[in-house]
Amino acid sequence: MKKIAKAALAAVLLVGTSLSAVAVERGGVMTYGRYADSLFLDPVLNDANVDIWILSNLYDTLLLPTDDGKGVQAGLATEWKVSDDGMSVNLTLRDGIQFSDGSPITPADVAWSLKRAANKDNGIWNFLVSSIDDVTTEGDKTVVLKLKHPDPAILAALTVFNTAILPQKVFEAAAGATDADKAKVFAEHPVSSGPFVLQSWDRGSTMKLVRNEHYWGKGEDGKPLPYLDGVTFEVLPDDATRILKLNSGEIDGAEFIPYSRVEELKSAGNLNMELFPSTRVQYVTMNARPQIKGKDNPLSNPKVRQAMNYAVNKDAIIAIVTHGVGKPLTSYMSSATPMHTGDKPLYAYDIEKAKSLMKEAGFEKGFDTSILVLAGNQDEIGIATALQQMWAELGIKLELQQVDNATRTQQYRDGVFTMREAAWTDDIADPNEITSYFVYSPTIDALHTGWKNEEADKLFDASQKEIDATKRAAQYARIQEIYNAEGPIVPLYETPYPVALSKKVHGFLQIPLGNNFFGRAWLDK
Amino acid sequence: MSAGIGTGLGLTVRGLTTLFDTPRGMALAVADVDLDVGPGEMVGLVGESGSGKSVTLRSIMGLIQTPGHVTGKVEWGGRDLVAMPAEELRRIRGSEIAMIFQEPMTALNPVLPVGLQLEENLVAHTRLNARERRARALELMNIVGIPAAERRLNEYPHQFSGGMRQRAMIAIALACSPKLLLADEPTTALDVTIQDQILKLLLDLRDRLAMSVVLVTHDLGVIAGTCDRMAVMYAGRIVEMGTVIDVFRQPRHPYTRGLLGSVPRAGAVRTMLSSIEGTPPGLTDLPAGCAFHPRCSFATDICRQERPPLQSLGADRKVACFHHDRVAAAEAIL
Amino acid sequence: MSVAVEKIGLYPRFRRLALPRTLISGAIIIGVSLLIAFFPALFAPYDPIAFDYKALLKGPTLAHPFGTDSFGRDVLSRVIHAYTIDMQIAVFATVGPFIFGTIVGAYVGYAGGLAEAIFGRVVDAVITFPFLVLVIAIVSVLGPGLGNMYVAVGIVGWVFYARLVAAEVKVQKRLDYADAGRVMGYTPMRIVFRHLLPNAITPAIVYWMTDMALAILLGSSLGYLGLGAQPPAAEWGVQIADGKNFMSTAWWISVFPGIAIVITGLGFSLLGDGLAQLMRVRR
Amino acid sequence: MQNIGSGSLPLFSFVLRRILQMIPTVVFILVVTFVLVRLLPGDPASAMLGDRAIDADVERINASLGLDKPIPVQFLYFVKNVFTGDLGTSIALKLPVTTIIMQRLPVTLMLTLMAALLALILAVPLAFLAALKREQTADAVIRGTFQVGLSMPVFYVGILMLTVFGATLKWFPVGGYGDTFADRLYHLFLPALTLAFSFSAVLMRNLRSSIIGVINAEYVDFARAKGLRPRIIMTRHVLRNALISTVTLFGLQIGTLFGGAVITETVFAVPGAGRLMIDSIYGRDYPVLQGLTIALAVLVSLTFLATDIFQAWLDPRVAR
Repeated sequence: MKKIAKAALAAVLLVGTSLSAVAVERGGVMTYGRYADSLFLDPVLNDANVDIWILSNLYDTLLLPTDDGKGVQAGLATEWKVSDDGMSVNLTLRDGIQFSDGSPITPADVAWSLKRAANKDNGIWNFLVSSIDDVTTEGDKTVVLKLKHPDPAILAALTVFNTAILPQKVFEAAAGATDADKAKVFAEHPVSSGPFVLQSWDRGSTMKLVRNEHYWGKGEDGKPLPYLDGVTFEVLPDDATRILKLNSGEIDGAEFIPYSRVEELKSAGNLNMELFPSTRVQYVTMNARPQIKGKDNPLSNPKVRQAMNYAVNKDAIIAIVTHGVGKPLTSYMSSATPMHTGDKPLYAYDIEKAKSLMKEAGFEKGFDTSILVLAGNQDEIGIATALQQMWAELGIKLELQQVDNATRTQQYRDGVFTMREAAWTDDIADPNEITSYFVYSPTIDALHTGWKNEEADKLFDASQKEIDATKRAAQYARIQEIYNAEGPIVPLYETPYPVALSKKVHGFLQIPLGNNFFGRAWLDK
Repeated sequence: MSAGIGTGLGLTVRGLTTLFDTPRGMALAVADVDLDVGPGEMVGLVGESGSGKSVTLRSIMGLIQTPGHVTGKVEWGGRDLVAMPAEELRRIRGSEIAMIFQEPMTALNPVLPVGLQLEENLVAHTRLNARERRARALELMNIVGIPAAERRLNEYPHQFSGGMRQRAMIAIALACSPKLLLADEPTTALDVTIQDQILKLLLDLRDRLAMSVVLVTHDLGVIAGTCDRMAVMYAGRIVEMGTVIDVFRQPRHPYTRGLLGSVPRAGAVRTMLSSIEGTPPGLTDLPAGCAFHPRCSFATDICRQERPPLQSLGADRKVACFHHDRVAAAEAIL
Repeated sequence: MSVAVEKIGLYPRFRRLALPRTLISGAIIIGVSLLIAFFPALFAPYDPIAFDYKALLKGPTLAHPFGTDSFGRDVLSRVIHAYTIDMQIAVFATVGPFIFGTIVGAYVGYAGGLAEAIFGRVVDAVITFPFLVLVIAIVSVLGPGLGNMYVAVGIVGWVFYARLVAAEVKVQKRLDYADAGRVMGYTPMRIVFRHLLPNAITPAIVYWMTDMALAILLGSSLGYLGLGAQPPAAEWGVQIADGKNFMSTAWWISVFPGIAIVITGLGFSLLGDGLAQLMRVRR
Repeated sequence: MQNIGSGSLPLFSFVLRRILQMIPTVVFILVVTFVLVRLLPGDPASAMLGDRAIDADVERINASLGLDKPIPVQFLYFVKNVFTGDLGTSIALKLPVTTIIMQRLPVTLMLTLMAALLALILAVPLAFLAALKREQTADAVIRGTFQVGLSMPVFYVGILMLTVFGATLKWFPVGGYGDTFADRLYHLFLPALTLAFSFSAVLMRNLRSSIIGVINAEYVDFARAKGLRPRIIMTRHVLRNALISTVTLFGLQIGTLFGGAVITETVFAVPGAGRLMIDSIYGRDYPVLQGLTIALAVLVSLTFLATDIFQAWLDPRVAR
């Protein structure tokens, strides 16, 4: 019944419309302002969001994420089935799929691409598909994955950029001895499987993508996607300049609008201020080791950490730093991450409770401490300045140390930092990635803080093999309960992706994992 | 010698006055100066530093800039230079009237070759082409007596000695064969031997080019050796004028007499050199009456109240002193 | 004053009294700035650090004549308290380089020969060294903060003074009064520092005043990169950097510190011009 | 070394000598940068991978870049490559360093040259005017506006320029670089002007001060006494002498122009070497930093050489 009603409604709309946007228009080039240039457009060997978030326009994966970023839908594969024992996955490829050079996409390409992604020596993303043991092909349409152990996140993993499908023959033919050398040569004139293909790239200024004539995707008008003739990325590092260029109509869209300008752009006549839901969380990491560089560390006492959490007025920080765009965190993972639990904000502001906790912990008069802040980053400086003011009420004297990223990462990885600000976005529509970094001590000692919880570690190990969705959900609920209560972090807020688009732009999408999809975007003439 | 006066051939200065608007009030640098220079005549202008002799030259040449202001009449070739528009005056400077300065080290542009500084004068006022200008430059260098002219033209002022620099400056000034040369203490910075050569050069050029010269100096010896007529300036005014012979033989102004008294005489009986006490007055707080009266041994009450006018005592002889006959009668210095 | 006035001997009598107008006005501005720098609390109506998240980005009102910034802090109080740091930057970032540079410049200018060749190479090295690598290296190794900024600026800053003084001393030593000194058997040290330097130092002093203004400007650029003054301290450059994103909606955050920089910079340059005039007239 | 103003042969040997002198300077700078950058906390791999870096991955990548060897060994390895013309490959961009520098350095060169030119065009005439009209209104107005120029941070002036001349008046594009030469001049005008602001202020102050010193010189009176055209007096006699100390300053300030270029390139989205420098520092991209430092050291030394030659031509008294 529901389907028929929807069709009727669409028909009415179609007939009655004069200017409505339902009628898709083809052609034109969309220019998009980015805050930084990509570095290396190879699905397996890249290492930064600036690459990840546009790779999905060049390379397609067997499965595609749903628009809300939580589920999976058909990609290069039309059917997929996980065996009952969870030890293997069968996938059937779509008919007639081709690379941008017209050559067919064969099961061999898929097997080679997935094995390359899982290879321990290639790049840093192989842990996402570490469960793959072997990939075999059957006939000209079927691919079978053999797993080392049941992996509940394998389907989600098949939507992630690193499992994108590349042309084996063209890649192998590229000059160079190692995979890395071949990747560099291939990346200069890549053959793609996604809606667009790279045409030209002036480093630091402009990157031009053009339509992939052989793309399998179909638009609403039945003709092949993408609607656009091409997409041009302009690198505009300064926020103010990026917005100015958008206002003057020289570009059609701009990413990372500073929170302080969101309100202003909402009222701008010629723009749509989009706030795409995201898995981005902002938090402070506290070193929980008893001693740092030989000096006693008050933060190792859970009561002190809880007191500092209660003393932070999240609403004030959201107002000052995100100008109301953010939402307080209800768990260490963002609400857009699957299996997120928790409905009320963590550590609601309670200065009295904070003071009593400090007394209980024996730090009534407070202590001196410091926090690492990314040099010149307005948001981080804003947060640190606010924390300085708020913790002063507990007698805590906070010194800000603005350092560049590499310096901060060094102290962070060596575990010699006291406190630091940080942000996180998921790369896979599954909670296992964030949990392995935040909670599971074997990965990086729980954000290099030296914090450890036996029960949480055991629960995570079990969840990695638990095929039953409800049992897995319960495991994650418990993990979140433990971590949110005594974890070594100060959860602050989660924020959407602020993207401003000109009124002419339709169909552009940024999913919670951050990937920008231009495949279904189109421009009014 | 003064036949040229008034016939439009020489220089006629009438009532020349130059005022300076300084933070401390109006300074009267040159007050009501009259001067006549006939063609081919060399007139000396003598006085202590600060007497306004140098400002007089600059005022005639039109070099005074704000905050200075020049009034009066300077007749040259039938035209009044003071009232003349700047562009017209510019065309006369360097071609008809030339000027040379005291400090050769600073009067020549240190960063330009001497040849260029000479030829630019020719470029400004003649239509000679490059080759002709070069020839003229070489000719001038020989006239003023600078050896190896070809090489020296490409050299820079700091590569010339004091005397050579002065000769170069004279060559540059006389490039367009001007009819009048204003020489502002041209020999003061030189030692005596070089000084003598330069003065002989000036006299020789005056004769060869039938050029009139106004020679400003504080050195009476220089005046005696070169000039036909002379004028003595004190505190911005001319206080005595006449032929060199008359003034030297019988100075009629106490200041001139004092100046002559302070000049050593060869051969004369050994006498004490007398000097004039005190210093010249500041030009913004001039004493009442005759400006010299505070330092004058002949001064009486009238000198302290009234300023003596410059009265004519016959052909070509003037003095501005109430007691000029008493001064003349005092025992002669000679 | 034109040459003619000097010629007529009027000038020596009045020089002692008539200090150039520029010197006086410059001294007044800098004097007031120093006063505010030492006692900011006397002038600032509010605590520059306390923020009030209910009064964010409020425009100029009677209560807050300069409005409030993105933390709800009073901009006027922050501009006043910033005097302390910015005058510090202006002085400490330049006085070291000025003194050291002048000494080295005077020696090199006078000695010439080998000293000059070595000095030439050192200058080339220091100037061509990417200043940013140096600053970031020092700040990363020694930690952020003004002290380390002075070190970084100092390492490069002295070269400007040295070259200016060396060039001027080279010209001065050719003049007669330098020979006179030698003739009278003065030691080279005495000739250079008692006689040549007073005449050779004018361009360095003029540049020093400009350098002070430039130091504040550099402080703001480093503030923009997060390498200058650390929060929550108030510093004009950092305030302007904070206000950059609110240029259209909250112009007052950047404009008022900007005005403060202009006025202080003007004070320094007037002082510089006045000193130069004084020096030149005495020469 | 007799003065080089006149003869041409001495000029050639003077230039040759200066170029030979450049070599020790460039080598010295390279060694200092090579070591200094490696002493910076953090390494290329952790800078690239950021917070997610797992120790195993970091070790593997650093080892593949040869960074696990001691610094002296790395330096020898680097020197060996430099002689074969190979400056190495950028760690972040995975492109040969020479290609990147060839792409990015000309942009900054063009920007700084335009800025220096604009600064001169702004500073010289106005310095003259201010000097001639000393202590009068024109002088005060000129010095006042330059004083504002001297105090406005580059990023603020940049955004202001873009807002007014770019977005609102649309006289200029909002940032970017352009493809053809003319297009680039058009794109780089605003950033060059922004960069020229404080530079011209410094030049103007110095030039005005030296013009005032020169305008009363006796050779200027002599030039006027020679009846030369005012324009000739002002250029050949006054300006030429006044420029001497300003040229020294110009040479020195060129180095700082590059510092300003870093921020200007960020604000105006110009893909220059300034931004490449700061990205490489933050990314600990050693090969690019080394290559860029050599290129910059050579370029700035050449500018010094040029200003020295110009100064020697200007003032023959200071024999080199």
